[in-house]
Amino acid sequence: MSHFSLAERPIDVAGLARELASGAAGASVSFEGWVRDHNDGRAVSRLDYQAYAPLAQAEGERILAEVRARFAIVDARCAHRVGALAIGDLAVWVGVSAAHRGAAFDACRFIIDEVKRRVPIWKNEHYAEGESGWLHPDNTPVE
Amino acid sequence: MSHFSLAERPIDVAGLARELASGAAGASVSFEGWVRDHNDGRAVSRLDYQAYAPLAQAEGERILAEVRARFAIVDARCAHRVGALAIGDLAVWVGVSAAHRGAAFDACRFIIDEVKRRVPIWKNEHYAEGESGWLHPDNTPVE
Amino acid sequence: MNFRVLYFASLRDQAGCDAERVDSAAAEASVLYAELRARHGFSLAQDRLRVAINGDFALWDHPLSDGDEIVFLPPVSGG
Amino acid sequence: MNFRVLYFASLRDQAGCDAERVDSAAAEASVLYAELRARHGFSLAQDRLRVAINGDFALWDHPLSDGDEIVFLPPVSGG
Repeated sequence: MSHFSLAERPIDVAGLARELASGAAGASVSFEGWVRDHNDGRAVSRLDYQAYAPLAQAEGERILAEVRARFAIVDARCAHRVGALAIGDLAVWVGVSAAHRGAAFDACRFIIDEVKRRVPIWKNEHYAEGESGWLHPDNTPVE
Repeated sequence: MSHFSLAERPIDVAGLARELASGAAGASVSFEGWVRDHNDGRAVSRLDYQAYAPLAQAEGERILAEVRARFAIVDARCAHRVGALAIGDLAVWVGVSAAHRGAAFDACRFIIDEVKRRVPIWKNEHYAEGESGWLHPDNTPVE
Repeated sequence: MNFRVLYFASLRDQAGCDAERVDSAAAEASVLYAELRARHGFSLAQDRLRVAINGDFALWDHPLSDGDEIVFLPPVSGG
Repeated sequence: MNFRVLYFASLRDQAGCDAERVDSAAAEASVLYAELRARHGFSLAQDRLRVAINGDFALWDHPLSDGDEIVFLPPVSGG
């Protein structure tokens, strides 16, 4: 079963959450990353995500395998949109189920941190004043 | 607007999540606490939550006010079920929206930790072998 | 004085009721709990409990008034 | 040797294409990037990039083979 997915259409959060449900899991933590209407003081109108899909998929699966080995969790999923997104769209979703909440919080944060740091996906913001720019991991522009 | 709620019926997660959506929020973290099929090595068949409702409501709102003062978040909600629940039922839901993910994770964890520590709600587990017992905050039985 | 006392969790089971009216000369919640513990055989010692008076948390030596609603709160276990 | 090179993000904008076939004698990815940077005017220095060869991350001094698919990866910004 795939634990990480690149989505060209809206992420099926309900479907992913159902995959995580388990009688053994008492806790679930999820993270949603939405397209914000501003970044670094500039008004954002929309954005595009590009991905190097085969490596993004492989690296995403590696992160999800690492998290299952490192934390006492039941299961985890992550999905990341690619393509054109509008303000308020869901860009990335992470869900983790566990017997206890501490591991669920830690594992969820580990996944989103590692995905942002390692998975070859790039965000191109389009600004209200008409420009656009590729961003660094810390959301500052690439010069 | 109420930020904390006691729910006698299934928690309306979609409705609460909609209240958190905002163009200014780039991150949302949510916690779900489900009824597990076991605790402390015993098979659980179902459970009941009792609440001292007026104080639970007031203390829940105080926690939500504290979290908005302490963390750089946009908004937060928490709902807790009372009454009879079955295995797999959603017992508690916490959602936090923020501009950045660090504050969203920290605030969500603060809320569930404080709710479990401070809000006058009691869990009575019914075990598969027919007994039942009131639990401590650490899920060990009250002697 | 007359108090309304509410019970939850193991105190409710041991008292055999959700709530009762209590006539007592207890001037403080700690004295009232000692009286009710003796009457109902509550297993929880006072230092395991918190007390709420008229809907908010209170200190054990808070002076009681006629008509107060008093709740002895066992260790909570929500979530 | 002939390589297939894929471009993403600012490299794609500056190259003006998603991918191209490149004939080069470059024995390592670092040499190939220097050649392509000179040709396309890429603003990102090599130390800002990672490189992937045939679908997985690789070291810059990994020996190239004819037919390799090579991707220069700008700093990522998913999430």
